[in-house]
Amino acid sequence: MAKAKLTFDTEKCKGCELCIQFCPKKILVLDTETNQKGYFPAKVTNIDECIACGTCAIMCPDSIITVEKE
Amino acid sequence: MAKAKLTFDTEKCKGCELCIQFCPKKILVLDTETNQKGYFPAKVTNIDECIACGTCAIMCPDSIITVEKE
Amino acid sequence: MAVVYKKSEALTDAPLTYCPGCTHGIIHKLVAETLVELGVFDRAIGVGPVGCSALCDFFFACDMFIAAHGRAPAVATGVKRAHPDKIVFTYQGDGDLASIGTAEVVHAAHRGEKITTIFVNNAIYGMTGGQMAPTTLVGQKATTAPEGRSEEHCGKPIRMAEMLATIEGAKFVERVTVNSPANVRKAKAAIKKAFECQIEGKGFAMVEVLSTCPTNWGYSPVEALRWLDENMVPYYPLGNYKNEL
Amino acid sequence: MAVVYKKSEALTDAPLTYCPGCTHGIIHKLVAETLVELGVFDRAIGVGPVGCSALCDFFFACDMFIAAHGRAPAVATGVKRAHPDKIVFTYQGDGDLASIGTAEVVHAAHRGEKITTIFVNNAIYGMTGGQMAPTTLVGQKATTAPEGRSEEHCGKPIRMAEMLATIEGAKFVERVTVNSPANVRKAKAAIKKAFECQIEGKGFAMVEVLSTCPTNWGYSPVEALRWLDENMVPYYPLGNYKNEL
Amino acid sequence: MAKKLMKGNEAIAAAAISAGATHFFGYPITPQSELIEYMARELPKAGGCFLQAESEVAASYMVYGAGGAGARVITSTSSPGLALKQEGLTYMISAGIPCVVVNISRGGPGLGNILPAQSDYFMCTRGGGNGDYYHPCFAPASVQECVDLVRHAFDVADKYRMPVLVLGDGMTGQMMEPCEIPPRQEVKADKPWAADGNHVARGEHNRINAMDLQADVLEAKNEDIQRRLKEIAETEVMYETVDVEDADIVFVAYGTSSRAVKNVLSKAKAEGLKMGLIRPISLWPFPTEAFDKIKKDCKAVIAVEQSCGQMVEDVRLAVLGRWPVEFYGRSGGNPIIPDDVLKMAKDILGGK
Amino acid sequence: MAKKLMKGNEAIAAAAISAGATHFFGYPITPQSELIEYMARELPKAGGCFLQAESEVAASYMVYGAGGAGARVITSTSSPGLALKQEGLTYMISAGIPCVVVNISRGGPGLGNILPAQSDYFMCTRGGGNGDYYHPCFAPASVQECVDLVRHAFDVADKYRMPVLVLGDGMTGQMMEPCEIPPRQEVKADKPWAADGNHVARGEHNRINAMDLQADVLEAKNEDIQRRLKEIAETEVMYETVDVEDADIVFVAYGTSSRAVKNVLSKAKAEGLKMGLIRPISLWPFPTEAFDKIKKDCKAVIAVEQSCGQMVEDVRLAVLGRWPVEFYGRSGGNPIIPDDVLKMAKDILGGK
Amino acid sequence: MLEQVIVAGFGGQGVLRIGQMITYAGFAEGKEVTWAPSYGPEMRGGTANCSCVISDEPIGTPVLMEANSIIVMNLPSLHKFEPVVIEGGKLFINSSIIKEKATRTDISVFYIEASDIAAEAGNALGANMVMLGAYVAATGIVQLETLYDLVKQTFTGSKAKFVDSNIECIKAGAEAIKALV
Amino acid sequence: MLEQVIVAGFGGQGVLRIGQMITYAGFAEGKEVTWAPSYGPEMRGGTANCSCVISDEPIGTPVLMEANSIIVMNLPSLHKFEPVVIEGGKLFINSSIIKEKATRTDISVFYIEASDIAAEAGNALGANMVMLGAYVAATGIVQLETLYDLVKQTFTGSKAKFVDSNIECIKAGAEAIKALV
Ligand SMILES: Cc1ncc(C[n+]2csc(CCOP(=O)(O)OP(=O)(O)O)c2C)c(N)n1
Ligand SMILES: Cc1ncc(C[n+]2csc(CCOP(=O)(O)OP(=O)(O)O)c2C)c(N)n1
Ligand code: SF4
Ligand code: SF4
Ligand code: SF4
Ligand code: SF4
Ligand code: SF4
Ligand code: SF4
Ligand SMILES: [Mg+2]
Ligand SMILES: [Mg+2]
Repeated sequence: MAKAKLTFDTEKCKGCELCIQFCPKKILVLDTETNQKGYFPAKVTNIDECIACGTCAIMCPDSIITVEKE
Repeated sequence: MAKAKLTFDTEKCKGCELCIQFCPKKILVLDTETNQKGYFPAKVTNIDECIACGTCAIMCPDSIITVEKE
Repeated sequence: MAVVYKKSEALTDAPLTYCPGCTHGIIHKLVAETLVELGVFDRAIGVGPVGCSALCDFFFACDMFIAAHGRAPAVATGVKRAHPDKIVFTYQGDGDLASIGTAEVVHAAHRGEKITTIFVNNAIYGMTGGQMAPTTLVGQKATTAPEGRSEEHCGKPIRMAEMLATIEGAKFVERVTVNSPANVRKAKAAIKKAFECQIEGKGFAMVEVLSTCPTNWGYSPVEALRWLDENMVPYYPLGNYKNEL
Repeated sequence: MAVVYKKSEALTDAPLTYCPGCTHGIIHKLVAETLVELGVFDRAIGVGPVGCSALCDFFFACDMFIAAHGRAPAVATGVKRAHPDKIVFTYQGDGDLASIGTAEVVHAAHRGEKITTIFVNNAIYGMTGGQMAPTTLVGQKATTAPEGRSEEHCGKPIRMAEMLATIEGAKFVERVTVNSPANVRKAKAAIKKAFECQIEGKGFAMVEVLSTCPTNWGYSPVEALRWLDENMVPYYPLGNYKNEL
Repeated sequence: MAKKLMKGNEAIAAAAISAGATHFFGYPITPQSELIEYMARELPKAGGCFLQAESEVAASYMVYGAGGAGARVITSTSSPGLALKQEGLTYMISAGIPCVVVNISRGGPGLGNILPAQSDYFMCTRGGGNGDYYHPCFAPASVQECVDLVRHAFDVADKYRMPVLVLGDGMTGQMMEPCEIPPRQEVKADKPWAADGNHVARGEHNRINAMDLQADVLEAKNEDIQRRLKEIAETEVMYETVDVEDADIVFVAYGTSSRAVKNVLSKAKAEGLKMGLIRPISLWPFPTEAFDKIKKDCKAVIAVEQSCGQMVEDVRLAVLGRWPVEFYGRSGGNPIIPDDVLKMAKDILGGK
Repeated sequence: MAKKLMKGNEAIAAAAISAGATHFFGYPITPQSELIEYMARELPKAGGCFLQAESEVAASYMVYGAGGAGARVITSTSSPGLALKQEGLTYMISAGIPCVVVNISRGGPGLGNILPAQSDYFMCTRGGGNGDYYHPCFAPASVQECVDLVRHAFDVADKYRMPVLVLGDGMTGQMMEPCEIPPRQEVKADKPWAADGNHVARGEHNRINAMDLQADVLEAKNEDIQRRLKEIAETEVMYETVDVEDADIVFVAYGTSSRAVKNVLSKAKAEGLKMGLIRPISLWPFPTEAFDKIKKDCKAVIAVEQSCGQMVEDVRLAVLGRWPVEFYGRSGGNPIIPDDVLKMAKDILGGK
Repeated sequence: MLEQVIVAGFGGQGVLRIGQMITYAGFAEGKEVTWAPSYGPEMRGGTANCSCVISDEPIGTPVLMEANSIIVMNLPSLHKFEPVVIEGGKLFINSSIIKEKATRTDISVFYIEASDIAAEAGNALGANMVMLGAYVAATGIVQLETLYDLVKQTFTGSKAKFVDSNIECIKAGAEAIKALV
Repeated sequence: MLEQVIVAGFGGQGVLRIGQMITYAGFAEGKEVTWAPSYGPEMRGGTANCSCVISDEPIGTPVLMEANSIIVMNLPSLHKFEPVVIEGGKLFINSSIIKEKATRTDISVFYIEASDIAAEAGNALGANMVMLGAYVAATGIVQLETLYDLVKQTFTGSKAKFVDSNIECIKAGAEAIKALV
């Protein structure tokens, strides 16, 4: 059971990969489908490994990610 | 016999007294007659005491004084 | 579930117009979060520059001005003198603050204006397409320094934090960056102090934030963070230059 | 008979328009004498300001410009770039250099322009009749600070020598005064070094000269020298702030 | 209120304070120094804020900030200082900032000299900044009119959300005449658009800016500016006429030079000659309608300016070929010589 | 020289280098960036000096310095940047500094936007600085004309010792067309007045300044400026006319908008309608004489501008009531729509 | 002859380049030409378009209100520019990216799977060259050979390696047109 | 009644003050008045002059090209302003400082040893007040009492000690005129 919840405001994501770069668990990747703006947005691969540290959200310039935990 | 010679460009003197203030020999004074500009110009009282140190000339903002010595 | 991180309420819903991975966005968040955490969002007034952040009046949710290029400190002075009880900040780029607006920032500091300045130094003119800034590094290429900046021709880059720290009215001056989570946290701490400086009525406060311009530097966002670390940080030492809090 | 002192050939015959005892005149002499002694008078070009010395193009015998208020360093930059082999100096007051012309002097220094700046700080706007300058001391009265300058209202005076010394392109910065024969000699030595800095192609050089304004301070010329000593010197420490010669 | 003798510069400052101005930002320059110095002395006593800026450019943006935040704000300068404020003015037009800008003009071009001159007419009426705009420009001819027009300027600025210029020259500023300063009014203007930090209470954030990246948005803004300018052009025209209706020669002059022309009129009258004067008080909007009073067989309309000829263009536009337009001017700070003006008029009457 | 395809901005820069310009001082601003960037790349290769200034104000005074010291010098900017240069321009008029100033204008007022607009007409033709002056202002309509006019501007500047403005807009700067750049000429202009540091050899020191404290001295300087301006007005007028003589409608348009009007003329001709165009190339001096070609019973003169109406004032002054003057304009960066212009003209012909 | 063409798409899709190639080619063939970009906000990203005119006569305005031909590379551009084609004109759609169809029936519409074709030709970024080839093949406004020469002149030195793949894309675009008509 | 007077001398001789006193007095007596300085270069020193107009009618220009009366305090001012007096007008000369004589014969000239008189009255800086008294006595344009009141209103508080000596000077000036006529 995932203790963390990540919500992405996908349509505003610009696929910059800063979240991906700094996730200590390396569980973020870019999607293979673009959003309507033409960017490949970030998504989480395995939410169970997420420790809800918030690092991805802190580093996201566009405030795309909401991080919640139990 | 004076060993020093002082020449004043009297018409340009503004009577500011800076020369008088710094003469180590205290031999400079303001004249009692004004020049054409309405200022009381500086003059030397006793040239024999002048040591031609040049201080008066150095301090004169208007470059009024020429100092010469033997 | 408890919220660990969500977008600050001091930011509007408008999507940021910055390029992908541009750290302007991170700096926006830090300012917004600080306003809320210090409880001054409801009396904050911001002054944006001309530069990539010329649209920041759409992004910050408080009352906002956009100044003419370089004049944000003068505008902020007018605002603060009109409303001494409000919390007034400027947000400016390096072309804006360190070039055309030099006199304005120096004199806001000199008068000890009780404002907070966020100075985003990305060593380039972002908005206009990569011309040289006074902060461009020696050897760094720019569209107006196609062979790279030459010291012989136009000197070494200017260090604004060091310069402004010499001014009596500047009470808090610190240089930070946002190229890693740890540095982001330090940057936020500095921004917080810079606002506290104003809240306590001490005087002028500035935080210089080393920032990236992936587009004009010609790097990916992630590479840009590394370039910043390897090239900018050595010339622009991080740290506090003045703290009279 | 040997000449101990006579008016410099780098000065014209025109009578100076300064008030009686104003030390602008002394500073003029030092610049003129230095040009001659360094053998560069015949390739010197001066740039005067707007201020009491706005007529200095009549007084210096070399080719001269008068810049717009504050812009002398920009004008000098244009001149020097047009004639890199000439010796170019600016002569500026404190309103000119430290207020409206802040950006221009900072960036001449930042670019390391090979020019020499003589900065005459008399803590007041002389020409326009005694308004406050950024260098006016706290408590000092001025027509635009009728109760005396207040730190709370507009900060402590700015120290330009200290500030400009932080800039890499500034290679020689010294503060002197001319309120006694000994200080005049030291001032001249500093001015000489500031020109040597240019002659050797090092970069920007500035000498800040504390000067009097008997008229607007409301003192006799002699009293003004004392006031300078007792009030200005403590706040504006004399000495060298940068020497990379 | 009793009348008192005041210099024009001081009267302008006193009028601004009486009009409820709360903020003054400016930079010293002759010949408006008494204005800024009066403000430095008196505005704080009235509870306002006087601040000397580091430059005219900075002063104009302090005005932008304070005015945009809702304050009643004024700045003053003289010719080259106003040249430096042109960017600020065009920004304030775009952003809709109400404020009063005083220009006590001097001889030009460049630094020129500090003598009275009227050679800033184009800069003050055509806008020396970029973009499509005019702004109201009022030109007092007496110290009392300095007072009245400055007070009026604040209201016009607030009503139309734009800078209003008051143009005097060194003579207007330096001369002393009797005038009456009304008591200070505290103005609580309703400025719901101001960025005053009340976004939470207001429920939305106000934005003060001068950039509109989309063509249609900027065109719409321009249409709004033009709409306000048109309203001003229709309602805010001010002028004085003297004996225009049956004049064989009509002079057009404003400010200081209009007073010299009044001497000319007296002399002409004494000689039995019919001459009249149109004195524009609002330079923009220019009082074109005043010219309709001129009789058909008037011999000439003569623009008299302390300049090489600037307002004369507006005179030509107003006259549109109906009468010959002539120009008399002095520059460099030299005054109008009434006898020379009279002679010129007589030469025209005499067919020379 | 072979023709090549170039952007207007680059062609201007290349033309300046070919004209022997030795110095460029400027500050980046869209949409003139290609110009400054071309200069940064190419001027040093030609042995010249490119320097990015800290601001437009500083750039204008670097020009003052270099130009006053005898260099062939150019600066470029866009609308708000030119507003900031107004003080510098009036100083250069006073001090007699030859230089070329390029304005690639954008939508205004204020920061506006970066789209093509023609709303800087007043600023560029009336002088936004203080004092009595105009300066020549040339408006190219094609890339080749950018080249030709910039080269010409340098010579006019040197001949009359004053700044000469070249006014394009974002479209002129950004569009690509074939053009021919002549080879670089090295110009050794005789400038005995220059403050170039040769006072000893010369036997007297030259002084470059913009202040004349005595009224008579300043008046004499103004008379000299006016004399040179008069000579320019008599000899430097440039314009193109198309089918003006028997036109029932005459359009007046310059630069980018004149090209849209040429489309209108083609369409009109196709429909058998007689329409003509006066295209001012020199905006100041304005080609008043061109209007004398218009036939008596022409129905209207229509000024077409990408602005809310500025040149139309000069059109009214040139027409002086002889024909009705109408105005068509778009602002905010929106382009002229030829069909709308045609419709307006047809409505007038149809008596609507 | 008067050809007015607008090319539109995302910034980064090389639309200005398509226009410039058309213009350069017309110029090389001795025609009168103009090229004019429509550049938006001083910001990164967003859409971009440009207008080209190729003519035997001197050219009036370089800014087009209507066009004989339109090349669109993304959906917003289709929406914006479809109405601008004159009756009987041509509309070129990169149908790899634009999934919608044009609605006008009074014009000729060409759907080119440009991104896919480019990828097949081994040049993932060559969709713009495919569209260029298609446009030139369909209109015959310039010779395909002129384009090849231009490509060779453009990519020289270290970039010479891009010559072949670009020419491939142009050819593939021209082929695609043949298949359509 | 229309009185136009110019007062001229060195800066520092108090010439602007003379003009202001005349103007204030006219104003106090209910007349229309203007006062206008001619200020030179933004510099210290040099000469100074001002124009005053006192009238029953609204006043045109405050800048005088000619004057009924002229008061001169130094030689350059005599040279500059003697030609400006209208025929039959009055010229007041501080003859302590100006050793030359006026040349015009169509005007009344008054030589007042103002500096000496002031020194005698124990107010070395009061020459301007002496000239003021002489002018007012000779022209009768305002009442001497009005001047005395003005002096009292001007010097108050710590400066009240100057009241008497200034009034003395005015009186002495007026006396000097009596001696002349
Ligand atoms: C008076 C004026 N000059 C120039 C410009 C053009 N301009 C817009 S933004 C900018 C520089 C932007 O660089 P910076 O301040 O470093 O901000 P960044 O975009 O890098 O965040 C310039 C020169 C302008 N808008 N106004
Ligand atoms: C643009 C502009 N603003 C203001 C002025 C008016 N002005 C002339 S000199 C001066 C200040 C002079 O003070 P400073 O530079 O200290 O020189 P000082 O006279 O004391 O030697 C000012 C404000 C001006 N001439 N131009
Ligand atoms: S919250 Fe932490 S662990 Fe979870 S995805 Fe984000 S960075 Fe990775
Ligand atoms: S950091 Fe933000 S914008 Fe960038 S890829 Fe991750 S979620 Fe998207
Ligand atoms: S030279 Fe020396 S001693 Fe002689 S008068 Fe001058 S200061 Fe005095
Ligand atoms: S210092 Fe010079 S100006 Fe002053 S009194 Fe002495 S000689 Fe005269
Ligand atoms: S241009 Fe540079 S600074 Fe501007 S938004 Fe893009 S990356 Fe950021
Ligand atoms: S006003 Fe002051 S600075 Fe100017 S000349 Fe007089 S004393 Fe010197
Ligand atoms: Mg930047
Ligand atoms: Mg000073």
